[in-house]
Amino acid sequence: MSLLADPKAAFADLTRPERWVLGVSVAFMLFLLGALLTGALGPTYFLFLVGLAGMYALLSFGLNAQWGFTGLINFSVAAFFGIGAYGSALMTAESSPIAGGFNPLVGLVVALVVALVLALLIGIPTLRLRADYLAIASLGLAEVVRLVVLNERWLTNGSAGVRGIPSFFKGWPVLSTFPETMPGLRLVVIPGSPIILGTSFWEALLNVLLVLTFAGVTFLMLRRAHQSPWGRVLRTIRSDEDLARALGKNTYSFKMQSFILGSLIMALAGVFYTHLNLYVGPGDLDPITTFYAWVAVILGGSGSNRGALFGGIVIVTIREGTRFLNDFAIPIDPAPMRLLLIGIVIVAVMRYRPQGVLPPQRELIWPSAVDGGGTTETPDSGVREQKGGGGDE
Amino acid sequence: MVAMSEGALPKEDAVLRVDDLQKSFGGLAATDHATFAVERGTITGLIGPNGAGKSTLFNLISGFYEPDGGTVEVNGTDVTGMEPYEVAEHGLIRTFQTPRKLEGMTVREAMLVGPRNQPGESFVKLFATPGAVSESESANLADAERILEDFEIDHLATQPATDISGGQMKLVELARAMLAEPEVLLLDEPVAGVNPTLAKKLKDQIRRLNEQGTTFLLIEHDMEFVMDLADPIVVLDQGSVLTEGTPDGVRSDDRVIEAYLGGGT
Amino acid sequence: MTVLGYLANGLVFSSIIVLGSIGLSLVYSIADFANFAHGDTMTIGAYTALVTFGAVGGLGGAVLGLPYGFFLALVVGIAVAAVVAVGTEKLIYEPLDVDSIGLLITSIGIAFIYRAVIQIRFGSDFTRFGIQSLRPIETLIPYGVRVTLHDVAIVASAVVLVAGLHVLLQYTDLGRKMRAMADNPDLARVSGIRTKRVKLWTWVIGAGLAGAGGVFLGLFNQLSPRMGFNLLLIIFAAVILGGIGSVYGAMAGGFLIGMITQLTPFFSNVVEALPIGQGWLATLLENLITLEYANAIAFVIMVVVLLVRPNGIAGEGAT
Amino acid sequence: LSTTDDGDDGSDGDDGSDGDDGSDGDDGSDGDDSTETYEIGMVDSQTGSLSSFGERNQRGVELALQHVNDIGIGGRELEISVEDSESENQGGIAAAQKLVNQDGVPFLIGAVGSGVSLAIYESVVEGSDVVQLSQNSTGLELTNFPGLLRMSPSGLSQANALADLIAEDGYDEVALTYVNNDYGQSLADAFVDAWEGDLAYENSHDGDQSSYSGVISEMDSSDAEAWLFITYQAEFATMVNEVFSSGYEAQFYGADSVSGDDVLENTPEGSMNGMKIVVPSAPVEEENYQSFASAFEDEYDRTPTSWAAYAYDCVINAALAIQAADEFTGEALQDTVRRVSGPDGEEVTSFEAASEILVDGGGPDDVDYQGVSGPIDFDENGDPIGFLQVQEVQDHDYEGIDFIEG
Amino acid sequence: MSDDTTRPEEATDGAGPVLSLSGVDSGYGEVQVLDDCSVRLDPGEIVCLVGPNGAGKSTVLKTAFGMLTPWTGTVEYHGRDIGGMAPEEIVREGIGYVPQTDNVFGSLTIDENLRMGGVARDGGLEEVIETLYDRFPIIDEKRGSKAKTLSGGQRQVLAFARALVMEPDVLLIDEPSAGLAPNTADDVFEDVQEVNDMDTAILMVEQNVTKGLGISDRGYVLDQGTVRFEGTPEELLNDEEVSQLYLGG
Ligand SMILES: Nc1ncnc2c1ncn2[C@@H]1O[C@H](COP(=O)(O)OP(=O)(O)OP(=O)(O)O)[C@@H](O)[C@H]1O
Ligand SMILES: Nc1ncnc2c1ncn2[C@@H]1O[C@H](COP(=O)(O)OP(=O)(O)OP(=O)(O)O)[C@@H](O)[C@H]1O
Ligand SMILES: [Mg+2]
Ligand SMILES: [Mg+2]
Repeated sequence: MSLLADPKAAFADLTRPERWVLGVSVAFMLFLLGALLTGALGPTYFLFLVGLAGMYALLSFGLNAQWGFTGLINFSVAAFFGIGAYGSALMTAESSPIAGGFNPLVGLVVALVVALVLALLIGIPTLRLRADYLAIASLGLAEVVRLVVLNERWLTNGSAGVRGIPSFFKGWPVLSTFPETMPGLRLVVIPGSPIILGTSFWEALLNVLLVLTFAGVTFLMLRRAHQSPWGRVLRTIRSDEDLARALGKNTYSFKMQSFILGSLIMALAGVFYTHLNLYVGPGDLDPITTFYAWVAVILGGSGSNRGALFGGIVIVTIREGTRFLNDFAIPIDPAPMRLLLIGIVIVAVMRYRPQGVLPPQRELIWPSAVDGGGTTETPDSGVREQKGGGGDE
Repeated sequence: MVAMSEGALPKEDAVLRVDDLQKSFGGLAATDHATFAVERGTITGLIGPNGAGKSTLFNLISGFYEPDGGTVEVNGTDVTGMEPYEVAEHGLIRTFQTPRKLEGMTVREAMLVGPRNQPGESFVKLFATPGAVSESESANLADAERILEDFEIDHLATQPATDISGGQMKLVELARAMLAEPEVLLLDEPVAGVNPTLAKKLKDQIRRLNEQGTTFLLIEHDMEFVMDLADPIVVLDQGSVLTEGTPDGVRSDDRVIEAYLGGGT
Repeated sequence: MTVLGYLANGLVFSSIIVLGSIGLSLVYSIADFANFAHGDTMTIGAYTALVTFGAVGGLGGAVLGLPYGFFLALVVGIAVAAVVAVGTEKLIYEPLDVDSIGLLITSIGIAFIYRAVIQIRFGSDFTRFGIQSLRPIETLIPYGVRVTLHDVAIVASAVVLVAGLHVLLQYTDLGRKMRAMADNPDLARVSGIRTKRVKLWTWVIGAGLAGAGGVFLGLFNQLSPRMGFNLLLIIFAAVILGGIGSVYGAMAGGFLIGMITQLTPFFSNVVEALPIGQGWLATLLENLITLEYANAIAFVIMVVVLLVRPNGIAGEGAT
Repeated sequence: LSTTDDGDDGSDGDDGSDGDDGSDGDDGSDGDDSTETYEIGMVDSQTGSLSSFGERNQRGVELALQHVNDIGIGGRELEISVEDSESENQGGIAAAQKLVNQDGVPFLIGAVGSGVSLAIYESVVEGSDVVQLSQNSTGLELTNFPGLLRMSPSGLSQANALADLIAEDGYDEVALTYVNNDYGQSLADAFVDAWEGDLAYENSHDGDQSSYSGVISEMDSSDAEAWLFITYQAEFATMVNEVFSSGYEAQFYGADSVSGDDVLENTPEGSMNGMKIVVPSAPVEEENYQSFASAFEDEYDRTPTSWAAYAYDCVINAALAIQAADEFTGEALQDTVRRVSGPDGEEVTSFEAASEILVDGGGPDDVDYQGVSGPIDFDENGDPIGFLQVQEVQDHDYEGIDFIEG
Repeated sequence: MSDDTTRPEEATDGAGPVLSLSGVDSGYGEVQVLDDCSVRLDPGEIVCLVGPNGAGKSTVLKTAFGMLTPWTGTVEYHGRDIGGMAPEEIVREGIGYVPQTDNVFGSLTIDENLRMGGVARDGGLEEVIETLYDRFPIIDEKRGSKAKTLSGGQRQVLAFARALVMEPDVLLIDEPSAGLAPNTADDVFEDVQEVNDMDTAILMVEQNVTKGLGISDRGYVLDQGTVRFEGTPEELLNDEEVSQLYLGG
């Protein structure tokens, strides 16, 4: 199964859609690399985009751990994201109305703890009840959290937002001054279009390393947790909770674990966001973030971690890639055009998406226990004589 | 409180005891002062007309319904009002009459949910003791594959669990419950819709497990199957125990013939 | 303002919410997904009426302070909203092979497309129907009720539409067929229900009512490309409160949510008047039950109601 | 590989990806070194809750580009890459990231909302030498960021003027409602500080709501006779209609953000009569504004809003800064951007006139561009010197009745 | 059931089969289940399909009823090709179907379930429903209850009754006796026969082979998607191999 040891076999192991995605991804990477080298793509901007992609990937990991694994419908992604962002910002920023000035690591911990408390607060009453309760309550929670952040100025600075947030590495040895100490570089790959790497580049680079660490650790953890008896119970709950109960699983506890795990990951995305943008405001709790997280998870494939990663990248491509639309002269107002394009891309991907990214291909069995390597010869997603669900015999 | 004394047999070592259990839906008393016990080591049959309250009784015992009155004891512990998973912890597992479909899982994955107390079900242990997780997982997988073979559905192991025939679903349901290795196994119509040839084999399986110590309480309308396998047999009618006895005794009971068996058998 | 006044305001706003929530609920149960483009369908209705009204103008007489032309525009708005929804179903949703969450995501895309098209055509500024605003009805002012004839027209038209729907569902098999389909689409076909047709009717009714709601929203307030979308969250709350999938539940839920959001000032007066004393609780309540939190209050009430009545106020599956 | 000194490649390094919305130029830049255009960036609210402001801005931008490119900047054209902020911080930052780090613009106009402007400044601009000039942000907080310029005057003077005005009109009680964002809140705060009478009612409202009947009924029950609205046009129009159809009576006051043709068009005749609004304006150069207004009307068939005027001035100011600078870099522009419109030099009222001086060998200090929105003259905090005009609604139209010096 | 509703076509020709599948391949998605499968139903017959679990019995019914489109081969009804016609149209042609699982509308009442069974009827709905209530007292008692509250057996009866509302010419039934108490199962088999006596041809899948074949005119043994044996009930029951492999004998 090791990719390095035997890339050919690993490739052969992939399903058709997986290969498709891999192919497209590789092509996309090469394209980006080319653009970077020729100077068509600014390296700092590119790193910013990578950071954003990492952030969306984290958000979709979180939502995937709830919806994809367990079928928990959480409509307050933005709230947990905001809690993470605000938690960290309020602890670290100079202008924080309550604390401020702490090391970002303290901010990280506080953000996670607050997210945990909030997750418990909403999980305890709703997770015992029917599945849609969480959906409903979280819809309300998102609005309540947003309004509290907006209106309680003594706590959050209200609509003014929190400013003066340090970089995540502030106070760390070496890293805190790394961007300033690095010399500005000027690379010339193609004569005439030099690539300039200044302080902002090095800052962006640090951010990217940070998000890669966050996302990488999360990914590895989720992968192990998912392809395991634990993940299996979650999926059983997702498709038939009563069955899981009959088999002696404490479904309430499992649901709570999954909900908390996901919420913490979302908060982590928020923490990263805070130190990426160095400013948070109530607008960051806008439900649109929840929208995009859902889009990412669904496009990537519910229940699949790689899918969530893929979805995060797709979202950035959709949101930021469409800005390049501006570079073409069109007779219509570009802004609604971009909205239109985002809409069309979402619809098109749902229509022509690589089918296989969707259902998680791996069986949820501890990898080393399965001799055959774990790939299943499942036929392309089941029968659906009529769309709209419920049609399986 | 009326009918049960008549047929009730003395039980020294009851692994499951149902006492004066009641449940009504609206005006309908689906379980009406039902009292009986299941002796350890037996295969006890539970029969009765459609709508007699057999499945309701299973739901009450296993903690899916909250009884309106009465108690349920498993292994000497009062489990009345407990959550299903707590009842399961006391060693009782049940199957469903309508097989449950596990969307997005293969047949063998769906089977692997069965075993209880897997170390890998603890999030912490996944990271703390991956070795133990791996070991138990391999063992469970081997068990699952063996049992699928016994049930003649090993070729379906990696099929999506939803894309199988109605009878095959019943088989998976049964096989999964067996993997849980409970002390008491409640089966709700395990062979309804199962081909007779295969049903025969299942009978042997159940018998073998029983010899290894599992106690069974099974609902079944296939007379040949129950009469052959179960002893004693409890007859339920309109929510309460009509009578209890040996297959032959029950078969020749006029009330049972009238309410249940009909003229044909 | 008196309680009566708040209730009257609530009634007007509720009428609009009700029109929106019925369609959302219908589509939810029949097409099996939460349609995020529903709000923008309302917008389509409103802008269609705007164009129509601009073209036909006054058309002679007027009822309830509204020229005949407005009612024509209303009908056209309803029709176009329905046609657009049916077209979207045929072109986009029907050929898709995804589950209900997939449809939900698709509908987000559709919502963006609707909105973008409206914004391209009409710009992002707000506008109003060219209908003279009215002063409140004098005779009602002594009771603290300040509503105009237009408000009366909104409520009356909503009542007519809802009553029409009621008759349709009650005296034809359509309602039952819809429920059968929502329950088990395959078995519905096996029973001989032409499910595609039922689905189209669902879209026609749902989107038509949404279109009407949009037109009234435009009359009540103003038109802007985001008008429908801004209302969507509240409409969702209404649908959930009513019990998902139930038409009459959606009506009740829409009514309640509309009322609650409009009654917040009244609640805050009540809280202030209550003899809770000076404790922290009083302070907390006074701080929280304010207009800023109106939407949050609506959501909290929704959650509380659901805890008492888990299947929504109409109960599960009741049509 | 060498250490940077930033060279002179200020504009874009990327081939063929010059945005050209707004301008009508068909200048696909030809690759290696774009000598033909100066590209600057603009972050605007093209979608989202403030998109109507963005739309108004764009009209001003287009007009300004015409006026600039009719003449040219030393033979080159000015080009503006406009990116959408979606009226949100996230979008604004991403937009600025693209403009600054991808397109490499040295001059950034942006943004509308005060929160977004600050977010962009803190996360993208601060620490670089890019010039940021906000077109519409009036939030008080911006004053604390001298590096962040803005074209619209701080709300502080407006708030003070409003407080004075209401007091002078003889009211000692006022009901205040403001939109719940950085703009509304900071202006309201400033007003509350300045207001010495009673505040019978003070509350915020969310933007984009379908009804504000709760707000106005609470204002009515506060019994104050003077009502002050610090909100946006769409919200205000809704409120006016609701006041009208509820039959309430009050003396209205408003911040500049509530005035505009849209409001007039969408409110009933007589519903706002006597309302007083304090708006920034260009008092000394009435004819300057008039010619802008007539050009604007020719182009768009409507009277300009102050939002269009701000955006217009941003572009002209940027163009002049570029023309006056030795090179097209952030560093150089930082130096000239304040000076071309600063108090020193000859007062001119159009790009054409200012450009002439520069072409004739004048330096940045020889020009004092007087904007259509005011004399500009950025102070040390990057705020323009604002002149305020008091307008009164008469016969459903705005009439200037008084000037106040900021 | 009532004579005046008999359809003209089927009353006239007694010659060809009412329903026939010839050389049908069919399956789900890309998974083939039926392999060159041919099944025929003559007028007035009861035919029973038996075979192991997963043999494709239900698939035969679904293909005949338009739930699945045959990949190759034909499905003919009174000599007309109906392969691939939508189920809701096939119902109107006079074929009824009782699925094996998910065969009632859980959230509708018993009464509404029966009404749904008759949406394609032109009239006489009330009378038919009353007749059915008379025939199945087990559901009569529960007219107003939601179907999801029914016991397994009661559900089965309701599903059967639902299909009868249309008074079809041909009835496809998937395991009518599964989950039924012996006496109720006997009743249902009697009903099947009764329905058959009124000129309705019946194609039925049964695992209760003795009783199922007992009331049938002919039987097919299906295995792995193909017909392995065909014959009269006696032939099948007495065949050593068939009995051993498939009938549990
Ligand atoms: N949730 C419920 N709500 C209302 N009534 C119910 C509910 N569950 C069961 N009933 C009723 O209780 C009675 C007993 O049902 P139960 O399912 O226990 O019967 P059963 O003995 O298992 O029958 P079968 O052999 O047909 O499965 C039936 O009349 C049924 O309609
Ligand atoms: N929805 C489905 N998708 C994919 N494959 C399916 C599906 N349903 C059934 N199958 C497969 O098709 C084959 C035949 O199924 P079918 O339901 O026709 O069997 P059957 O003969 O009716 O069995 P039973 O007696 O168990 O009901 C089985 O092997 C099954 O795995
Ligand atoms: Mg049962
Ligand atoms: Mg079958």
